[in-house]
Amino acid sequence: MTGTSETTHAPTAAEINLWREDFPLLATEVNGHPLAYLDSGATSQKPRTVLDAERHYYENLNAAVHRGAHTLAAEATVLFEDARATVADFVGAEEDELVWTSNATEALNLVAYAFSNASAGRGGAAAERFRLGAGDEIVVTEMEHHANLIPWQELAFRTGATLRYIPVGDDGALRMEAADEVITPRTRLLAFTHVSNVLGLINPVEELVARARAVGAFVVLDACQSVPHLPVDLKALDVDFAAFSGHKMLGPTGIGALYGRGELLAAMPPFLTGGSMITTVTMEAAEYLPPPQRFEAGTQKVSQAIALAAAVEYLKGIGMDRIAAHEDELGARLLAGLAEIPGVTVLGGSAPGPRVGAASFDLAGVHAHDVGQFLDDQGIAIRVGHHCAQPLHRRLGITASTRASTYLYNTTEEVDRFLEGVAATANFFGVKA
Amino acid sequence: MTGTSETTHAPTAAEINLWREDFPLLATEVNGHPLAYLDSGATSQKPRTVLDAERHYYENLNAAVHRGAHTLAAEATVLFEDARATVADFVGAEEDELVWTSNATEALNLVAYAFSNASAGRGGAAAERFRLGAGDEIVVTEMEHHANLIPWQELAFRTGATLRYIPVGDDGALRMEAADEVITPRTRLLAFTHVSNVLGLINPVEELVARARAVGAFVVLDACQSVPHLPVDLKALDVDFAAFSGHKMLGPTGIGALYGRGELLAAMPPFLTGGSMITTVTMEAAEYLPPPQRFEAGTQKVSQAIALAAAVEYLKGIGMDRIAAHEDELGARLLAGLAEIPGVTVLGGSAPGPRVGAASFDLAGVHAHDVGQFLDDQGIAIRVGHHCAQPLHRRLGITASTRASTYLYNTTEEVDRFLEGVAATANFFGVKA
Amino acid sequence: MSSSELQNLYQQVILDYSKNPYGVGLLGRAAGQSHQLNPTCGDEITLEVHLSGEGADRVVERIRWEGHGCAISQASASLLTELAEGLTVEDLRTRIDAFRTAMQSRGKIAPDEELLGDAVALGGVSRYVARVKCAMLGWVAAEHALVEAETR
Amino acid sequence: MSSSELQNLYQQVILDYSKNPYGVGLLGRAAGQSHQLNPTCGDEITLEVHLSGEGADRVVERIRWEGHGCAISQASASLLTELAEGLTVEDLRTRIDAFRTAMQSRGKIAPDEELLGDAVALGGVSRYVARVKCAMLGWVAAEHALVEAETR
Ligand SMILES: Cc1ncc(COP(=O)(O)O)c(C=O)c1O
Ligand SMILES: Cc1ncc(COP(=O)(O)O)c(C=O)c1O
Ligand code: FES
Ligand code: FES
Repeated sequence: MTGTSETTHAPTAAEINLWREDFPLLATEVNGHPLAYLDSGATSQKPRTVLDAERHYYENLNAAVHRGAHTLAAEATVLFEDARATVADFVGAEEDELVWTSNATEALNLVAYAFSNASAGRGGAAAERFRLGAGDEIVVTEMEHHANLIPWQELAFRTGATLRYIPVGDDGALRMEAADEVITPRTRLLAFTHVSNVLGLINPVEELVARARAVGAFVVLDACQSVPHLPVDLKALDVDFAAFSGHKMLGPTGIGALYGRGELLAAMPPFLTGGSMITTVTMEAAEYLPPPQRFEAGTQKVSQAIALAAAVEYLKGIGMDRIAAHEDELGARLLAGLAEIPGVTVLGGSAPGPRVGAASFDLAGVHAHDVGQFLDDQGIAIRVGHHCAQPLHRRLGITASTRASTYLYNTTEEVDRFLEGVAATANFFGVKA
Repeated sequence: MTGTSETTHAPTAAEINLWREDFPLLATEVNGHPLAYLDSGATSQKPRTVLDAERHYYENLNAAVHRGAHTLAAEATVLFEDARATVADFVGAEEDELVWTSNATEALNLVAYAFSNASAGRGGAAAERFRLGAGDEIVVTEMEHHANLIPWQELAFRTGATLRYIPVGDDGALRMEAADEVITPRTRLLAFTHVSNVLGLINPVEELVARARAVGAFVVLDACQSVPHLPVDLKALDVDFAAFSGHKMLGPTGIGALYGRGELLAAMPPFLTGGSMITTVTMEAAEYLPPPQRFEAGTQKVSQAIALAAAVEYLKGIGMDRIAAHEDELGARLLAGLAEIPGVTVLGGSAPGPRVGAASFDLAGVHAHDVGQFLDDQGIAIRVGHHCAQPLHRRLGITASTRASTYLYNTTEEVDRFLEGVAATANFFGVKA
Repeated sequence: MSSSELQNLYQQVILDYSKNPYGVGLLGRAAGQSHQLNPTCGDEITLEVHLSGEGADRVVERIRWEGHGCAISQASASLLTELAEGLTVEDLRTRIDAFRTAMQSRGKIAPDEELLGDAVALGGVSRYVARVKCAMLGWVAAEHALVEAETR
Repeated sequence: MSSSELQNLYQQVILDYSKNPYGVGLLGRAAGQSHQLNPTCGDEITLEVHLSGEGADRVVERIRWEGHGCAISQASASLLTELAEGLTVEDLRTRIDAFRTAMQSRGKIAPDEELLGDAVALGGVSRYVARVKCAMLGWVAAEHALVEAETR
């Protein structure tokens, strides 16, 4: 359903088992059972090559980058910037269009605060296009992760702009027919998620971008759940900004990235300020470096960037199209299996695809945390709760759900163990069809 | 000179050699010479136990913390929060007074933006005490690192407040007699560095805090260069906020911390917003968790926090008083040795102590980068440039300087190699006394 | 299929109470009330304490509550409600403390049956750090409601 | 004491020029001017190109500059100034490109003596990534000044 499975050979079970050997944690036992890790939507496991890259850096090259001239510092700087080039290229961006942040949340906040600072008069004439005020509108969707909702709420509060949203229907999908009412010439910025972290649905980026362009609005894409799982070319998607996190794509915690169209980053006032992002500083004022440095204040996330580049090399080695094809199979198996369990309602399950290999569901009369506890008891790690998407859950009439999310290293056996676990839980709690 | 050396036994050369074995990178050869790493003021090297802690986490426990209920996630959460307790205790703070950030720069920006958000009306009545406007003054010093200067400049620009500063004298020390003119009842916030990253001078915290308290101003301490090198008890210092970075104290890159007095953090509006920091979210507005979670939006720096706690355990194992005593000896040797080299002027060299084991100098007629190149050729890694303190350098009449900075793992032989290297460089460039 | 630890966590009494919770429905005009939220899951409870008597003799007449949450939270609030009826305020406080101690012990301290009655069925929860908040939700609400009753 | 590589970096001609730089002092009224800053160290240069002639025959009469920086940057600006005198604008552009190519080669491409004259003494710089900006500072300024001269 990702559009790649028809043409790409999905990996064989033997191949997947080989990949699994690269991930030390997957061999863990949990509660006396082999771990079935189905929580990669929250955070992914790490292959040895990523851990090795980080350790190699600390044991051989660790030094302050972009500062000082000694050999270690120079070599560390080269590695750090090579890492940027690797990750930028992976998402179809130029090197200087990729800003390191500590996670996707910070990347989204960076954009919101840059708009806020521009609105407070920072950044001069070049930044005027980012100024918001009363009468301006920011549009999000009702299925956003809190990370792509609250920063815009706060931006609206600070600038006097109004926040509006594209609603979701009963089936969980965006009500595109309502989008036309919401996206108007007053819309200055449209922020939406590429893939819903709850529903696994892939949103119609092209259509949404077209509507934003038609009214001259900036487009911010939350690519947290797409970049790890699908081939993504941000230039081809034609968005202005995009955010993703390293830890969800085999990289370490503590690093994420903001993509920004070159000419926009160049015009934007800074967000965090301090060392390594300036040219000249007096006691009265500072002048700022061009992007990406302008947005990377202080000591950089050096080992994390290098490790994330190693993660990207690992993903490229397998091929994103094959990962997508594999997850497509797992996702279809998940959906079909869940549909057969009495009392299970898959959130967004009746919406037409495309989707990634993740599904959230409600089990009638049984709280998600109780479901999670039963699965955990069998070594199956899934996520329960609102998945940082309270408004979407509220819209669908529930507080919490249970989510299984897959990645390249998951097997059909793991999906089956999960499905059996859910069936047994339903049975234990006496759920009726 | 740190006030501890009289009472504490400085470590023997044999002990230091044992510690050195814990740091894999220190055994590196650079340009055919054994590395002499004298750039810990920029970033420190990492002991194996820190690298092991991080790797152990990824290989055995990696999962999303504070979310979901599965066993790995629960165990990761416990480790993550234990790490917070360890680091908080190390600086004399309560657990919920320590906020993880990605570096000290972000910690200082957090405070500046929280004040900014309060000034824009966020945070309600509780946050009124943080509101700034025209007529209010923010005071810094002329020796600040850019990280503790530019965020306040930008805060002043955003709120209409005025930035003032305590000047430094020709000897590089703060002109405390001028502080009385600068710190007035209009002063709402005083931000200054505990230890200058250029001069190595330890500032009179008690005196400065007393002046701030006398006028009811908040105190922000830049503890970047003190927490790694001296025993520091932030509660005893009686500051309101303090910032420090993990990578300068044997920890990984990508993590830092903000200390904030409990009742202040509790009253402050958030800075970054997103997941893991909310209680209830609607499409219209969000309600926020108490500190520290309120200030930690998005996926946490989990492995970095755990590794930093391992670094703190390592430092505690040695004892901060012994580290300070050792660096005190190295620092004295540095100063005495530099004084004998023709053409060398140590920045702040004539100021009365106390100081840490770091010194920056100017070599008459030779640019710092050329000095650095000569030392690097001999495997001696030091820092050259403005060290992110352009105003201080300008005040002292130069653009760039050369800095040697020590840590627990440096030996007197390394200091001597450095001194010989500087003397040889002076000789090569024909510097006259 | 499930481990004995899990069966210990979901004892029959807990399953029963979670399906038929006890004391649900607010009455209003309570001596004290409290609303508590579990941030990990978003579940909430609103709980009233109805008191009679004065000073040291103040007695909990009844507890009433409303909310949503997992089986453990619903059973725990029910067991608290049942336990509390007729206790003095001081007594209830002691028992809340005892319950908290057991819950936070990471499996090391078994709840005291003399003090906690049927609520000892929740003993298994303390091995599951992520679920302790579920079990505590109603009890923390009761604690706050008692404080409110006092300061009114 | 120092390695042969370092001696190759700091050749006598570089040391000489760094002590007695060539072409220092701005004259004003130049065809093009540029100010460049090296953000790693904070050093800067302001450079003027004085031209004569028109169109394809435009010739660099002289370069003048002012600034501060390390030995390498000062020597490099001096060598550029010496090299540029009398070249056509196009010619100077070609040489700036050739110089950049050598500098960015990480030690792989030696500067072409025919094109770059004495400036080949800077060849050693390209092994030192952190110093490439030092050597390039004046040349980048000249490049920008030529663009300015053209667009005026
Ligand atoms: C005194 C001082 N303050 C602030 C900083 C900034 O720290 P970081 O770059 O880790 O954010 C540094 C180090 O660079 C420093 O030495
Ligand atoms: C769709 C989506 N957006 C944003 C985020 C936030 O990412 P992070 O927590 O890494 O900042 C996540 C993951 O938590 C997500 O799934
Ligand atoms: S899961 Fe929400 S109270 Fe138990
Ligand atoms: S160090 Fe500044 S130009 Fe060379």
